[in-house]
Amino acid sequence: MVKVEFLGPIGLEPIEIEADTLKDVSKALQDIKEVSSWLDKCAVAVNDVMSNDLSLKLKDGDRVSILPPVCGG
Amino acid sequence: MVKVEFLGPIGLEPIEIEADTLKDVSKALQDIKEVSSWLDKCAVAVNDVMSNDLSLKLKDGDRVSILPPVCGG
Amino acid sequence: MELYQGPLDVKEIFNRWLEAERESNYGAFIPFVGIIRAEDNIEALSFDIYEPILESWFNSWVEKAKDRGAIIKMAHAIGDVPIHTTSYMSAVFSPKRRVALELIDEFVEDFKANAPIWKYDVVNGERIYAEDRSTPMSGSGILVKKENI
Amino acid sequence: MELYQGPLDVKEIFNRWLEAERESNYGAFIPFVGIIRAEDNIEALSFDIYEPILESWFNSWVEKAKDRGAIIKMAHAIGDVPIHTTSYMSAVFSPKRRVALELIDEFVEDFKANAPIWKYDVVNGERIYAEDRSTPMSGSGILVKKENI
Repeated sequence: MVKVEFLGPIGLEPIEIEADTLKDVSKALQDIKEVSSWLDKCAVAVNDVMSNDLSLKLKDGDRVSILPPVCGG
Repeated sequence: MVKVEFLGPIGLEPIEIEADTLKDVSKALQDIKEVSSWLDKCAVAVNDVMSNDLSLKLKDGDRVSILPPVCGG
Repeated sequence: MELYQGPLDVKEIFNRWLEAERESNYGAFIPFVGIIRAEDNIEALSFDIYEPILESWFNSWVEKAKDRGAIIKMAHAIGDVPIHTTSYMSAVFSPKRRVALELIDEFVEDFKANAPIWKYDVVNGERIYAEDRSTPMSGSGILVKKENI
Repeated sequence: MELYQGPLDVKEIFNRWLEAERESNYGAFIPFVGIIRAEDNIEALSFDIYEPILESWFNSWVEKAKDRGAIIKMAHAIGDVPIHTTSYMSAVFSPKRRVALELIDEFVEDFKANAPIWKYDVVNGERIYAEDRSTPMSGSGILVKKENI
Protein backbone atom coordinates (compact mmCIF):
# COMPACT_ATOMS: atom_id res chain seq x y z
CA MET A 1 0.00 0.00 0.00
CA VAL A 2 1.16 3.53 -0.75
CA LYS A 3 -0.31 6.70 0.71
CA VAL A 4 -1.42 9.43 -1.71
CA GLU A 5 -1.81 12.94 -0.31
CA PHE A 6 -3.39 15.93 -2.04
CA LEU A 7 -1.70 19.23 -1.26
CA GLY A 8 -3.00 22.81 -1.14
CA PRO A 9 -6.37 23.59 -2.68
CA ILE A 10 -7.28 20.05 -3.81
CA GLY A 11 -8.76 19.65 -0.37
CA LEU A 12 -9.09 15.86 -0.14
CA GLU A 13 -8.02 13.59 2.68
CA PRO A 14 -5.09 11.22 1.95
CA ILE A 15 -5.97 7.82 0.49
CA GLU A 16 -4.18 4.47 0.51
CA ILE A 17 -3.92 2.43 -2.68
CA GLU A 18 -2.10 -0.59 -4.05
CA ALA A 19 0.55 0.54 -6.56
CA ASP A 20 3.87 -0.87 -7.77
CA THR A 21 4.77 2.17 -9.88
CA LEU A 22 3.65 5.77 -10.39
CA LYS A 23 1.82 4.50 -13.47
CA ASP A 24 -0.44 2.50 -11.17
CA VAL A 25 -1.06 5.64 -9.14
CA SER A 26 -1.95 7.49 -12.34
CA LYS A 27 -4.53 4.85 -13.25
CA ALA A 28 -6.07 4.83 -9.79
CA LEU A 29 -6.35 8.63 -9.55
CA GLN A 30 -7.96 8.98 -12.97
CA ASP A 31 -10.86 6.97 -11.61
CA ILE A 32 -11.50 9.39 -8.75
CA LYS A 33 -13.86 12.12 -9.91
CA GLU A 34 -12.69 14.87 -7.47
CA VAL A 35 -9.06 14.27 -8.46
CA SER A 36 -9.07 13.55 -12.19
CA SER A 37 -9.72 17.16 -13.26
CA TRP A 38 -6.65 18.34 -11.31
CA LEU A 39 -4.21 15.83 -12.76
CA ASP A 40 -3.20 17.58 -15.99
CA LYS A 41 -1.82 20.52 -14.01
CA CYS A 42 -0.36 18.68 -11.02
CA ALA A 43 3.21 17.62 -10.31
CA VAL A 44 4.15 14.56 -8.27
CA ALA A 45 6.58 13.83 -5.45
CA VAL A 46 7.47 10.49 -3.91
CA ASN A 47 8.62 10.67 -0.30
CA ASP A 48 9.05 14.42 -0.77
CA VAL A 49 11.26 14.12 -3.87
CA MET A 50 9.82 15.49 -7.12
CA SER A 51 9.45 12.81 -9.80
CA ASN A 52 8.91 12.82 -13.57
CA ASP A 53 9.23 9.09 -14.03
CA LEU A 54 6.02 7.04 -14.26
CA SER A 55 8.00 3.81 -14.17
CA LEU A 56 9.37 4.70 -10.72
CA LYS A 57 9.03 1.65 -8.47
CA LEU A 58 7.05 2.17 -5.29
CA LYS A 59 7.34 0.15 -2.12
CA ASP A 60 5.03 -0.47 0.77
CA GLY A 61 4.63 2.66 2.89
CA ASP A 62 5.81 5.13 0.23
CA ARG A 63 4.16 8.53 0.27
CA VAL A 64 3.03 10.08 -3.05
CA SER A 65 2.18 13.81 -3.02
CA ILE A 66 0.03 15.52 -5.65
CA LEU A 67 1.03 19.19 -6.08
CA PRO A 68 -1.40 21.56 -7.82
CA PRO A 69 -0.29 24.88 -9.47
CA VAL A 70 1.67 27.10 -7.10
CA CYS A 71 1.90 30.81 -6.43
CA GLY A 72 4.20 31.83 -3.60
CA GLY A 73 5.18 35.36 -2.69
CA MET B 1 35.17 83.58 -22.12
CA VAL B 2 33.99 80.16 -20.98
CA LYS B 3 35.00 78.43 -17.77
CA VAL B 4 36.39 74.88 -18.03
CA GLU B 5 36.32 72.76 -14.87
CA PHE B 6 38.00 69.41 -14.34
CA LEU B 7 36.05 67.01 -12.18
CA GLY B 8 37.09 64.20 -9.85
CA PRO B 9 40.66 62.88 -10.06
CA ILE B 10 41.93 65.21 -12.78
CA GLY B 11 42.83 67.56 -9.95
CA LEU B 12 43.28 70.84 -11.81
CA GLU B 13 41.84 74.24 -10.97
CA PRO B 14 39.24 75.64 -13.41
CA ILE B 15 40.54 77.71 -16.31
CA GLU B 16 38.97 80.40 -18.49
CA ILE B 17 39.38 80.30 -22.25
CA GLU B 18 38.01 81.92 -25.37
CA ALA B 19 35.82 79.46 -27.25
CA ASP B 20 32.85 79.76 -29.60
CA THR B 21 32.16 76.03 -29.80
CA LEU B 22 33.15 72.82 -28.02
CA LYS B 23 35.59 72.28 -30.90
CA ASP B 24 37.51 75.35 -29.73
CA VAL B 25 37.57 73.88 -26.21
CA SER B 26 38.92 70.63 -27.63
CA LYS B 27 41.76 72.46 -29.37
CA ALA B 28 42.65 74.48 -26.29
CA LEU B 29 42.68 71.49 -23.93
CA GLN B 30 44.85 69.40 -26.22
CA ASP B 31 47.57 71.98 -25.72
CA ILE B 32 47.55 71.59 -21.93
CA LYS B 33 49.92 68.81 -20.93
CA GLU B 34 48.18 67.83 -17.67
CA VAL B 35 44.84 67.57 -19.45
CA SER B 36 45.55 66.10 -22.87
CA SER B 37 46.21 62.56 -21.62
CA TRP B 38 42.77 62.48 -19.95
CA LEU B 39 40.77 63.62 -22.96
CA ASP B 40 40.28 60.33 -24.78
CA LYS B 41 38.43 58.88 -21.79
CA CYS B 42 36.53 61.98 -20.65
CA ALA B 43 32.96 63.05 -21.29
CA VAL B 44 31.82 66.67 -21.51
CA ALA B 45 28.97 68.70 -20.06
CA VAL B 46 27.99 72.29 -20.82
CA ASN B 47 26.19 74.08 -17.99
CA ASP B 48 25.65 70.65 -16.37
CA VAL B 49 24.06 69.06 -19.45
CA MET B 50 25.99 66.21 -21.08
CA SER B 51 26.97 66.97 -24.67
CA ASN B 52 28.19 64.91 -27.64
CA ASP B 53 28.18 67.72 -30.14
CA LEU B 54 31.48 69.48 -30.87
CA SER B 55 29.69 72.12 -32.98
CA LEU B 56 27.68 73.19 -29.91
CA LYS B 57 27.78 76.99 -29.72
CA LEU B 58 29.09 78.45 -26.47
CA LYS B 59 28.35 81.87 -25.09
CA ASP B 60 30.14 84.11 -22.66
CA GLY B 61 29.95 82.70 -19.13
CA ASP B 62 29.16 79.11 -20.14
CA ARG B 63 30.60 76.41 -17.93
CA VAL B 64 32.22 73.35 -19.56
CA SER B 65 32.85 70.31 -17.30
CA ILE B 66 35.34 67.56 -18.12
CA LEU B 67 34.25 64.23 -16.58
CA PRO B 68 36.82 61.43 -16.26
CA PRO B 69 35.86 57.69 -15.96
CA VAL B 70 33.39 57.04 -13.15
CA CYS B 71 32.85 54.31 -10.59
CA GLY B 72 30.04 54.91 -8.12
CA GLY B 73 28.72 52.41 -5.60
CA MET C 1 14.72 29.48 5.49
CA GLU C 2 12.20 31.02 7.87
CA LEU C 3 8.44 30.45 7.98
CA TYR C 4 6.09 32.59 10.03
CA GLN C 5 2.40 32.47 10.90
CA GLY C 6 1.00 35.68 9.39
CA PRO C 7 2.85 38.71 7.99
CA LEU C 8 6.63 39.09 8.13
CA ASP C 9 8.33 41.66 10.35
CA VAL C 10 10.24 43.17 7.43
CA LYS C 11 12.53 45.46 9.45
CA GLU C 12 13.51 42.78 11.94
CA ILE C 13 14.31 40.29 9.18
CA PHE C 14 16.22 42.86 7.08
CA ASN C 15 18.27 44.02 10.06
CA ARG C 16 19.06 40.50 11.17
CA TRP C 17 20.14 39.36 7.69
CA LEU C 18 22.29 42.48 7.31
CA GLU C 19 23.94 41.96 10.72
CA ALA C 20 24.54 38.26 10.07
CA GLU C 21 26.76 39.04 7.06
CA ARG C 22 28.29 42.29 8.30
CA GLU C 23 31.81 40.83 8.41
CA SER C 24 31.43 38.33 5.56
CA ASN C 25 32.95 40.69 2.99
CA TYR C 26 30.10 40.57 0.49
CA GLY C 27 29.94 43.66 -1.71
CA ALA C 28 26.32 43.44 -2.84
CA PHE C 29 23.20 42.69 -0.81
CA ILE C 30 19.87 42.58 -2.66
CA PRO C 31 16.70 41.81 -0.72
CA PHE C 32 13.36 41.25 -2.41
CA VAL C 33 10.25 42.22 -0.43
CA GLY C 34 6.83 41.01 -1.59
CA ILE C 35 3.93 43.12 -0.32
CA ILE C 36 0.24 42.24 -0.56
CA ARG C 37 -1.50 44.64 -2.95
CA ALA C 38 -5.05 45.85 -2.42
CA GLU C 39 -6.97 44.70 -5.49
CA ASP C 40 -10.29 43.04 -6.35
CA ASN C 41 -11.68 43.78 -2.87
CA ILE C 42 -9.45 41.28 -1.14
CA GLU C 43 -8.86 41.68 2.60
CA ALA C 44 -5.80 39.50 2.63
CA LEU C 45 -4.00 36.74 0.80
CA SER C 46 -3.56 33.40 2.51
CA PHE C 47 -0.89 30.77 1.97
CA ASP C 48 -0.50 27.02 2.37
CA ILE C 49 3.05 25.71 2.35
CA TYR C 50 4.33 22.17 1.97
CA GLU C 51 7.45 22.52 4.04
CA PRO C 52 9.48 19.36 3.24
CA ILE C 53 9.60 20.09 -0.50
CA LEU C 54 10.01 23.84 0.03
CA GLU C 55 13.01 23.05 2.22
CA SER C 56 14.66 20.81 -0.39
CA TRP C 57 13.86 23.28 -3.18
CA PHE C 58 15.43 26.06 -1.11
CA ASN C 59 18.48 23.96 -0.22
CA SER C 60 19.14 23.30 -3.91
CA TRP C 61 19.25 27.08 -4.41
CA VAL C 62 21.62 27.49 -1.46
CA GLU C 63 23.96 25.10 -3.29
CA LYS C 64 23.57 26.88 -6.65
CA ALA C 65 24.34 30.19 -4.95
CA LYS C 66 27.37 28.71 -3.17
CA ASP C 67 28.80 27.57 -6.53
CA ARG C 68 28.72 31.24 -7.56
CA GLY C 69 30.25 32.51 -4.30
CA ALA C 70 26.92 33.83 -3.05
CA ILE C 71 24.38 33.12 -0.34
CA ILE C 72 20.59 33.18 -0.37
CA LYS C 73 18.10 33.79 2.43
CA MET C 74 14.33 33.49 2.43
CA ALA C 75 11.32 34.03 4.68
CA HIS C 76 7.65 33.33 3.94
CA ALA C 77 4.31 33.72 5.67
CA ILE C 78 1.85 30.89 6.36
CA GLY C 79 -1.89 31.64 6.63
CA ASP C 80 -3.48 35.06 6.26
CA VAL C 81 -1.46 38.14 5.29
CA PRO C 82 -3.47 41.41 5.21
CA ILE C 83 -3.11 43.92 2.36
CA HIS C 84 -0.10 46.26 2.60
CA THR C 85 1.82 43.78 4.75
CA THR C 86 4.58 41.41 3.66
CA SER C 87 4.25 37.73 2.76
CA TYR C 88 7.66 37.05 1.27
CA MET C 89 11.28 38.15 1.60
CA SER C 90 14.38 36.76 0.01
CA ALA C 91 17.90 38.09 -0.36
CA VAL C 92 21.17 37.46 -2.10
CA PHE C 93 24.62 38.42 -0.83
CA SER C 94 27.55 38.14 -3.22
CA PRO C 95 31.02 39.61 -3.60
CA LYS C 96 30.09 41.38 -6.85
CA ARG C 97 26.93 43.05 -8.08
CA ARG C 98 26.53 41.13 -11.35
CA VAL C 99 26.07 37.73 -9.67
CA ALA C 100 23.73 39.25 -7.08
CA LEU C 101 21.51 40.92 -9.69
CA GLU C 102 21.27 37.77 -11.79
CA LEU C 103 20.76 35.43 -8.86
CA ILE C 104 17.94 37.39 -7.21
CA ASP C 105 16.10 37.44 -10.55
CA GLU C 106 16.56 33.72 -11.22
CA PHE C 107 15.73 32.81 -7.63
CA VAL C 108 12.53 34.87 -7.43
CA GLU C 109 11.30 33.59 -10.81
CA ASP C 110 11.96 29.96 -9.91
CA PHE C 111 10.35 30.59 -6.52
CA LYS C 112 7.15 31.74 -8.27
CA ALA C 113 7.20 28.71 -10.58
CA ASN C 114 8.33 25.89 -8.32
CA ALA C 115 8.11 26.63 -4.60
CA PRO C 116 5.28 24.45 -3.18
CA ILE C 117 3.16 27.31 -1.89
CA TRP C 118 -0.53 27.84 -2.63
CA LYS C 119 -2.17 31.24 -2.61
CA TYR C 120 -5.76 32.13 -1.77
CA ASP C 121 -7.64 35.42 -1.95
CA VAL C 122 -9.48 36.22 1.26
CA VAL C 123 -12.80 37.92 0.46
CA ASN C 124 -15.51 38.33 3.10
CA GLY C 125 -13.54 35.96 5.29
CA GLU C 126 -13.64 33.25 2.63
CA ARG C 127 -10.52 31.64 1.19
CA ILE C 128 -10.58 31.34 -2.64
CA TYR C 129 -7.75 29.52 -4.46
CA ALA C 130 -5.92 31.98 -6.77
CA GLU C 131 -6.03 29.51 -9.63
CA ASP C 132 -5.65 32.05 -12.45
CA ARG C 133 -2.37 33.40 -10.99
CA SER C 134 -0.94 29.96 -10.20
CA THR C 135 1.64 28.06 -12.25
CA PRO C 136 1.87 24.29 -12.72
CA MET C 137 5.23 23.12 -11.32
CA SER C 138 7.92 21.57 -13.55
CA GLY C 139 6.81 18.09 -14.60
CA SER C 140 3.12 18.76 -14.12
CA GLY C 141 0.70 16.58 -16.04
CA ILE C 142 2.85 13.46 -15.79
CA LEU C 143 -0.06 11.45 -14.40
CA VAL C 144 -2.22 12.04 -17.49
CA LYS C 145 0.32 12.12 -20.33
CA LYS C 146 -1.36 10.51 -23.35
CA GLU C 147 1.33 7.85 -23.76
CA ASN C 148 0.74 6.74 -20.19
CA ILE C 149 -2.97 6.22 -20.30
CA MET D 1 18.16 61.29 -3.95
CA GLU D 2 20.12 61.49 -0.71
CA LEU D 3 23.83 62.23 -0.26
CA TYR D 4 25.67 61.72 3.03
CA GLN D 5 29.13 62.53 4.31
CA GLY D 6 30.61 59.10 5.14
CA PRO D 7 28.89 55.69 5.36
CA LEU D 8 25.13 55.25 5.00
CA ASP D 9 22.92 54.26 7.92
CA VAL D 10 21.47 51.27 6.06
CA LYS D 11 18.75 50.37 8.54
CA GLU D 12 17.50 53.93 8.92
CA ILE D 13 17.32 54.39 5.14
CA PHE D 14 15.69 51.01 4.53
CA ASN D 15 13.07 51.59 7.21
CA ARG D 16 12.30 55.08 6.02
CA TRP D 17 11.92 54.01 2.36
CA LEU D 18 9.70 51.11 3.42
CA GLU D 19 7.50 53.36 5.59
CA ALA D 20 7.22 56.02 2.90
CA GLU D 21 5.56 53.57 0.49
CA ARG D 22 3.67 51.49 3.03
CA GLU D 23 0.26 52.57 1.69
CA SER D 24 1.28 53.08 -1.96
CA ASN D 25 0.12 49.61 -3.00
CA TYR D 26 3.36 48.47 -4.60
CA GLY D 27 3.75 44.69 -4.64
CA ALA D 28 7.52 44.44 -5.02
CA PHE D 29 10.26 46.37 -3.22
CA ILE D 30 13.86 45.61 -4.19
CA PRO D 31 16.67 47.50 -2.48
CA PHE D 32 20.29 47.21 -3.57
CA VAL D 33 22.94 47.69 -0.86
CA GLY D 34 26.57 48.22 -1.85
CA ILE D 35 29.07 47.34 0.87
CA ILE D 36 32.81 48.16 0.85
CA ARG D 37 34.81 44.94 0.54
CA ALA D 38 38.13 44.43 2.30
CA GLU D 39 40.64 43.78 -0.50
CA ASP D 40 44.14 44.88 -1.52
CA ASN D 41 44.85 46.28 1.96
CA ILE D 42 42.48 49.19 1.57
CA GLU D 43 41.18 50.90 4.73
CA ALA D 44 38.29 52.55 2.97
CA LEU D 45 37.01 53.74 -0.36
CA SER D 46 36.46 57.43 -0.90
CA PHE D 47 34.06 59.16 -3.29
CA ASP D 48 33.81 62.48 -5.11
CA ILE D 49 30.39 63.36 -6.51
CA TYR D 50 29.40 66.01 -9.00
CA GLU D 51 25.94 66.68 -7.67
CA PRO D 52 24.26 68.75 -10.45
CA ILE D 53 24.77 66.07 -13.11
CA LEU D 54 24.07 63.23 -10.66
CA GLU D 55 20.78 64.92 -9.86
CA SER D 56 19.74 65.23 -13.52
CA TRP D 57 20.91 61.69 -14.28
CA PHE D 58 18.84 60.43 -11.32
CA ASN D 59 15.79 62.49 -12.32
CA SER D 60 15.86 60.96 -15.80
CA TRP D 61 15.63 57.53 -14.13
CA VAL D 62 12.75 58.69 -11.93
CA GLU D 63 10.92 59.53 -15.17
CA LYS D 64 11.82 56.21 -16.83
CA ALA D 65 10.57 54.37 -13.74
CA LYS D 66 7.36 56.41 -13.68
CA ASP D 67 6.63 55.41 -17.29
CA ARG D 68 6.68 51.81 -16.07
CA GLY D 69 4.53 52.48 -12.99
CA ALA D 70 7.50 52.25 -10.64
CA ILE D 71 9.54 54.50 -8.38
CA ILE D 72 13.26 54.63 -7.70
CA LYS D 73 15.18 55.82 -4.65
CA MET D 74 18.89 56.28 -4.13
CA ALA D 75 21.42 57.25 -1.46
CA HIS D 76 25.20 57.63 -1.80
CA ALA D 77 28.14 58.46 0.42
CA ILE D 78 30.57 61.33 -0.15
CA GLY D 79 34.14 61.08 1.16
CA ASP D 80 35.60 58.12 3.06
CA VAL D 81 33.63 54.91 3.61
CA PRO D 82 35.44 52.27 5.73
CA ILE D 83 35.46 48.60 4.75
CA HIS D 84 32.34 46.60 5.71
CA THR D 85 30.20 49.75 5.72
CA THR D 86 27.82 50.94 3.03
CA SER D 87 28.51 53.52 0.32
CA TYR D 88 25.46 53.07 -1.89
CA MET D 89 21.80 52.13 -1.68
CA SER D 90 19.11 52.24 -4.28
CA ALA D 91 15.64 50.72 -4.48
CA VAL D 92 12.77 50.09 -6.83
CA PHE D 93 9.10 49.82 -5.87
CA SER D 94 6.68 48.56 -8.49
CA PRO D 95 3.24 46.95 -8.62
CA LYS D 96 4.65 43.72 -10.10
CA ARG D 97 7.89 41.83 -9.59
CA ARG D 98 8.99 41.62 -13.24
CA VAL D 99 9.30 45.39 -13.69
CA ALA D 100 11.05 45.70 -10.32
CA LEU D 101 13.61 42.99 -11.12
CA GLU D 102 14.39 44.44 -14.54
CA LEU D 103 14.50 48.03 -13.38
CA ILE D 104 16.86 47.49 -10.43
CA ASP D 105 19.27 45.69 -12.79
CA GLU D 106 19.14 48.39 -15.49
CA PHE D 107 19.36 51.18 -12.94
CA VAL D 108 22.36 49.77 -11.04
CA GLU D 109 24.24 49.02 -14.28
CA ASP D 110 23.63 52.49 -15.68
CA PHE D 111 24.57 53.95 -12.31
CA LYS D 112 27.96 52.20 -12.50
CA ALA D 113 28.49 53.43 -16.07
CA ASN D 114 27.11 56.97 -16.02
CA ALA D 115 26.63 58.42 -12.54
CA PRO D 116 29.25 61.19 -12.09
CA ILE D 117 30.96 59.66 -9.07
CA TRP D 118 34.70 59.02 -8.71
CA LYS D 119 36.12 56.30 -6.52
CA TYR D 120 39.44 56.24 -4.68
CA ASP D 121 41.16 53.52 -2.67
CA VAL D 122 42.33 54.73 0.71
CA VAL D 123 45.66 53.06 1.60
CA ASN D 124 47.80 54.33 4.46
CA GLY D 125 45.62 57.41 4.57
CA GLU D 126 46.33 58.19 0.93
CA ARG D 127 43.60 58.54 -1.71
CA ILE D 128 44.38 56.69 -4.96
CA TYR D 129 42.02 57.03 -7.97
CA ALA D 130 40.52 53.61 -8.81
CA GLU D 131 41.27 54.10 -12.49
CA ASP D 132 41.30 50.41 -13.43
CA ARG D 133 37.75 49.90 -12.09
CA SER D 134 36.36 53.10 -13.62
CA THR D 135 34.30 53.39 -16.80
CA PRO D 136 34.36 56.26 -19.32
CA MET D 137 30.87 57.80 -19.44
CA SER D 138 28.71 57.70 -22.59
CA GLY D 139 30.16 60.08 -25.18
CA SER D 140 33.68 60.00 -23.73
CA GLY D 141 36.53 60.89 -26.09
CA ILE D 142 34.50 63.48 -27.99
CA LEU D 143 37.24 66.08 -27.45
CA VAL D 144 39.89 64.03 -29.26
CA LYS D 145 37.90 62.24 -31.98
CA LYS D 146 40.19 61.97 -35.01
CA GLU D 147 37.78 63.77 -37.32
CA ASN D 148 37.78 66.73 -34.94
CA ILE D 149 41.49 67.36 -34.67
